Amino acid sequence: MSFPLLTATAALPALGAVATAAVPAARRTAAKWLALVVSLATLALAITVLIRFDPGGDRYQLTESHAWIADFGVRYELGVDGIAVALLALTALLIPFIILAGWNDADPLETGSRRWRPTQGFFALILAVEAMVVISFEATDVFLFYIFFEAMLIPMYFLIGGFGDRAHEHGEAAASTQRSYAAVKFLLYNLVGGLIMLAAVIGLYVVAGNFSLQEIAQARANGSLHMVTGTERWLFLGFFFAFAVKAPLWPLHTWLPNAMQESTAPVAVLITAVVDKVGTFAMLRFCLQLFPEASKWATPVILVLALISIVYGALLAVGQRDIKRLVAYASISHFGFIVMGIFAMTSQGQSGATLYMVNHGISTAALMLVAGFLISRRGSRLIADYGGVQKVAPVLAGTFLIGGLATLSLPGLAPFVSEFLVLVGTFTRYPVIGVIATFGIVLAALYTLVLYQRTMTGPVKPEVSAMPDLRVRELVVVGPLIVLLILLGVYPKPVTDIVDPAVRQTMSDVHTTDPKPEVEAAK
Amino acid sequence: MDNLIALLIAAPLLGAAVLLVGGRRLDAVGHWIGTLLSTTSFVLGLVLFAGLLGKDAENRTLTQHLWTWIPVGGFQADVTFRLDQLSMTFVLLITGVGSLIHLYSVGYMEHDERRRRFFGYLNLFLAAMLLLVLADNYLLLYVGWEGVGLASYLLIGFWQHKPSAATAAKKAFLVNRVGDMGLSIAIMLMFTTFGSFAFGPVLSHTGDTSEGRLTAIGLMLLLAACGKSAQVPLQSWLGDAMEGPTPVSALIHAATMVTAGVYLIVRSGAIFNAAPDAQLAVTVVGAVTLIFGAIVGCAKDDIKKALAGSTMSQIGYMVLAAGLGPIGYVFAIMHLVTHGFFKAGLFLGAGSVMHGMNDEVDMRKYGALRTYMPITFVTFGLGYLAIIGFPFLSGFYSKDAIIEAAFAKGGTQGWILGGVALLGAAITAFYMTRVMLMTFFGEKRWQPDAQGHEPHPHESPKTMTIPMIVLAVGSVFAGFFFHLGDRFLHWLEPVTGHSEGDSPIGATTITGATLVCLVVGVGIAWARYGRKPVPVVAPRGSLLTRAARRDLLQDDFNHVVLVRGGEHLTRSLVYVDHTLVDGVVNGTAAGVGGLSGRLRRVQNGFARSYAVSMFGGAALLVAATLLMRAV
Amino acid sequence: MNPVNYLYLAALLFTIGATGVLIRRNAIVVFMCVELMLNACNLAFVVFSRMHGNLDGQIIAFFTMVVAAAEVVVGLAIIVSLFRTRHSASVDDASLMKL
Amino acid sequence: MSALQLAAYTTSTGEAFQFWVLGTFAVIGALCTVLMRKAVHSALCLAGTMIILAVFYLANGAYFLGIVQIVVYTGAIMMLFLFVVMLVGVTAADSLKETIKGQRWLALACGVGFGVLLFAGIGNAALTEFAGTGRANANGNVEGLAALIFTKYVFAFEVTGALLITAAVGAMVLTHRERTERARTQREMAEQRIREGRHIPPLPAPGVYARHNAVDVAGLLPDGTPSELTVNKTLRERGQIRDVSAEALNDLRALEQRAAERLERTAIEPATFKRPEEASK
Repeated sequence: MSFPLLTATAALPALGAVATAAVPAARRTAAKWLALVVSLATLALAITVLIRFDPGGDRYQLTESHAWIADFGVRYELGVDGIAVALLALTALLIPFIILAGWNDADPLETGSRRWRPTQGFFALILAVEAMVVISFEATDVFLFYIFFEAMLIPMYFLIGGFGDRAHEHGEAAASTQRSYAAVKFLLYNLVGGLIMLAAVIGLYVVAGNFSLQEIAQARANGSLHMVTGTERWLFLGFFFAFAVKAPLWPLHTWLPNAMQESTAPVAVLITAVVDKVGTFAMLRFCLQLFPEASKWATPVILVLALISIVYGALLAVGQRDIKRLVAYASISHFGFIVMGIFAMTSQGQSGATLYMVNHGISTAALMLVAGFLISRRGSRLIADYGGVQKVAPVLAGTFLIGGLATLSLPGLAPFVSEFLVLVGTFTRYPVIGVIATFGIVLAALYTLVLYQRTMTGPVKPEVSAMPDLRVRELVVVGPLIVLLILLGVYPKPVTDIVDPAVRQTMSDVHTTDPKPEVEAAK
Repeated sequence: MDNLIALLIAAPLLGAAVLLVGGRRLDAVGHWIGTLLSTTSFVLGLVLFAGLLGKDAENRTLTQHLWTWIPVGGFQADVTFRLDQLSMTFVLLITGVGSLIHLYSVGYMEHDERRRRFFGYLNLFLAAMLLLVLADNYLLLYVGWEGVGLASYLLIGFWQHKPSAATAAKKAFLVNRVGDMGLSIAIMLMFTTFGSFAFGPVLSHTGDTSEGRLTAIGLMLLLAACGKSAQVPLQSWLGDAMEGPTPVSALIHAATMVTAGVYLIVRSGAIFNAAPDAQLAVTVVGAVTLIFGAIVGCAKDDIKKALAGSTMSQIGYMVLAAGLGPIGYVFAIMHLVTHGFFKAGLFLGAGSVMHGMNDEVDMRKYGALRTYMPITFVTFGLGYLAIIGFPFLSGFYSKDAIIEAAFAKGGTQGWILGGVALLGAAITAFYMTRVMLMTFFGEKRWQPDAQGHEPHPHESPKTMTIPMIVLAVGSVFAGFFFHLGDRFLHWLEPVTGHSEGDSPIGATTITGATLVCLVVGVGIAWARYGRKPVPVVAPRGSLLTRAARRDLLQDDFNHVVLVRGGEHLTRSLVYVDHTLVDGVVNGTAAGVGGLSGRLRRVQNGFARSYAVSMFGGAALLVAATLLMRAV
Repeated sequence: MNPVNYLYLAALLFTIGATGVLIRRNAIVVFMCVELMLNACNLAFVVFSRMHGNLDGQIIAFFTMVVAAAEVVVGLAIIVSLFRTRHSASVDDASLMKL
Repeated sequence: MSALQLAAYTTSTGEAFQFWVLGTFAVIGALCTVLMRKAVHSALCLAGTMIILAVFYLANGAYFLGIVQIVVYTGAIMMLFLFVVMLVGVTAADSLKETIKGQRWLALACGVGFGVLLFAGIGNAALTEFAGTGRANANGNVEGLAALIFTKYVFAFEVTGALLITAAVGAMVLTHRERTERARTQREMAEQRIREGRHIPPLPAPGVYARHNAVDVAGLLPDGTPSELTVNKTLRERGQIRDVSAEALNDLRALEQRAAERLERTAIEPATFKRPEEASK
């Protein structure tokens, strides 16, 4: 029995969360450092996983398996494939930046009470989310996955409802009302999705007799587990609904703008770059593997929904007046791309979708965190309150622009690679949908550049004239993200090498192959 | 020697990185670093050029594979460069003109506190443009394609404090994005058709697929070219792009970037050759833009916008030529190069004029500047003569060849296209003469500006005049040099292919007609602007003039249909999202809430009420039990 | 006569007691009605015992009595302490369960 | 003994007679329990019903339970009820007016429905064979019960014991008032009275009239109105103060009249006294 590396990757942040929460009220800074160190240590573990993972080896590696609830065949089963490894690394990578970006976001407003420890709570909750997300990526037992998929909601609920931007255009009372509205909306949406999924999980158990992803998938593949068409479709829909809420796919998306708007920028990044990825990841891992026929059956509808998400999200982003809401709608558009890539059922589409998850995480983090720095300086989220920042804080504006360019998938930056792969992957099978989705790139340019123009250029507004440029801490957050964006844009091969075998496996799970090009087919 | 290709791009890219990341420390030397690295690239280009000349005409294609970029399944994108005669031509044009304009900018941007950043952007542009022309596959080309778009965006909006500049930059990027969409769809089509998008496999297998597919690819490439090269219907951004500093207009929006569309069409010649419908579309677009740009150029009082109209029109010539197929490719590129010289020279001259006139751009407030700025006058004048096609200057050779090729297309199409090209030559002569007369002749019309500063027209510093002189020399001799012994034709032929068309009229006749058109154009302009004084306030003008001043109402159309329509669409969608999508959910929530509100009233707190419901429940249970037994 | 009539009587008494619980406000009377219901049950148990010919029904009745005694003790204690604080034995006064 | 045993499994005419007569009374008693305004009356009616039920137990062969019913239930538990009724106020009559809207109708509907359903259930059940308790009671009813309780039901029995103890403790806890502070001394109370300055002297005693128990009779103020201060707090809260002011005044008036008649004086017209609440009407 070797060292349980995967368990350690999840357990470390979990223990860190407990430890951080236990730091006494007066030692705020110690709590921050503790959280940062724990997140960095988790990153180190994740990198170890990445190194130990052999792209050419078994499908699931570093597996761990222990009996848990024997009566129902629930096992504590962990294992990672290439897709999971990539997302695991992304999560572990982003959390230190999130913690660093939110360094001062949760300082108590009045320092008197010795019992009141918001800072400790904030960082502990972030680490708790990390632990749960990590184990969701690792779980190969459906029930185990379900538990952490749902449990994630609890810390997220408190992060959204408990911590908001310092300044608010309608005052603190309105802010707290809207925050709790957003938090409850987040919770309800995801809970409804989760409960429907629970029904499907139980249904799966009834049909299959156990919860093990590998066993069921294998049984599905070699035909020993036959599902009635209707049953398979219902179970698929139950799973897919929960993931579509989390992802979020139109028309189940409306919780995301509220949640991202009301939470602090680091938490918004946590939502869209980390937590939501579990939804798209699970589509790839559970929906396709467990219900290949139903996935194919539902593909046309899902692709249309994804297409609507892409165009609709982008159009709504154009119409927003609030910076964070704009980024949220942009994310909805991007999630549309991811879902489209997954269900295009081509290796380009699925590799692109996986890569997209990674790249979207980094690019949104860059854009949103810089936006957060901007908002914390002026105390307003409204686009109209800014103007001419470029003149006052050129570095801030520059990083913001790079984040924006990544969002609009400029070639040379990482998101381009993934977006193009998704588009190509979709186009080879569904040309019309691919062409319409390409409109998304024009709209992306529109909302990004409008945002940049209105906030950063033009005459300097008096309110922003004294705005300081990025500080060292903030540069440390943004700099590496930008470097990563460029690196992965120019040389994405390390990621695609890891992802590709897993995608090939998934493709064979659903019994599809890439369409052959016309010329080659003719030969 | 193959390994030098990457260095061509690396030098300016390094410059951009150093200048943009380096911060204020480099403010003092930044512009020289930029100029040095761009010149380095030019020198490297010359070295490579010499190397190419030393080989046989057939072996002049060099490739350099750097690394595998995106390897996913059957989708294989490499970072590979390809240097052949076509890209070599562009490399020399880009780095040569680019270096000159760097030098020019040293003087022009002297008083701008953000000069270092300007040079960073210029270097970025050079790198992206070189990537565009050196790429060995369409996807890498696409990177350069968008890269120059980004550089263009940054440079048009360089004076970001001006809202008009920021808006113009955004507009340029967006319109370009529409074109980029065409390019990306074209790449996807190539991938589904050929399983690859590298030049080699795609261009050598055009015979294996249907004409319909090739037409589709060709039309998408044309859309891309329209966006980048400001061709109708995506031309609207170029006029606004003149908000950028003048060296930018000269380099990007006259000499290099806007010609990328022509490069794309010529590079994809094999596809167009096999898709006559797409070719026809290309010629139509070129012909329409040729006239469109010329008409716009006639009406503008802003010197840079008049030149922008001219650029549009000249690129129309090139696109027209490229659409003609093998008969036109070489001439398209030749006109592209000569145009690069004289249009860059003209823009630099305009910049020099503005530099001396407190950044005044309205030609109606110039006049009689020939005495104040002699060098500018002479260089500008030579550029002017070149562009109108004055005999034996470079424009004469290249434009004449295009007109001939247009006639050589044959049939009705040939007559129409040739006629349009001739008409364009006449209008070109007219509007360029107008610019010349309004700027340098007549009496002085300048006035103190709002702050009461009287402009003191003066000659520009050496860093600015030297590039102008060099470019003027190029404008004068390049055409003759290329024409001599069909050097250019032989140089490019291995890449683009060439065929002689059978023109219904003789070459001499066409040249004669061209010269007649030239004289007519110049004459009308002289009659209108040379003999009578130019009014300082623009007269109302005819309907056509007024429409031309507004870019032939294209912007108004865009505004009404796209901007307003888009605003309404987004606003209504925001409303829909809030009321309908969110409303359904909130409505459900409110419904549940209302129902529970009703139900809550049952909870009146009286234990006896609860007892009643409990007792009722017990009764129901008994009833249910009985019922079950009965059944 | 059929001993089933005892069961009808028990049912009748039970129903009367239950209705009494619902319509009386005096907590003591409510308690008495509950006792009436319990007694009705006891009667039914005893008759069942006779019906089946064994003593289990009586045992259950016996336990019911014990539990009833315990219930009365606690219930009355509650009534007394309620009366002390509220000076009323009405069950409607204790309507704090309302939202 | 044999006659009783017989009665356990057959229904003689005598038992039928007994059932119909006593059953009628039991139902009347139950109805009275529910409908009587005074709790005391309800308790007495319930006691009657319980005794009738005890007889029925006996008739059904449950001798032990019958006796227990009389001794424990009627004798002990009902007496406990009576004690509490006394504590709360024996004379207080409840209003039978319903205060919760629709409660009575709902209660009646549920009651009738439930009753009908129960009757239907019993009617539906096949209850024709009666084994009778003869064999079960062969070794004596008490012995039979004891055998069951200490074998089959021993755990339930033990648990019931625990329950009873818990109930006893619970009752003590509930009724016991914890004194959280030291009892105040006479001195402290006197000092507080002085400090508050309301009733510096001790509270007045109730008015004493020989013909009454008199603790519940309020003392009269000089103007003839009763002072509630003179009556015990518990009585005051129960509303059991006997108001004799009008009587007293009438007596006074009669006395004066008699005196006047005897002394042949012209009567002084006394102010007609009205009770405060009447005056306010």
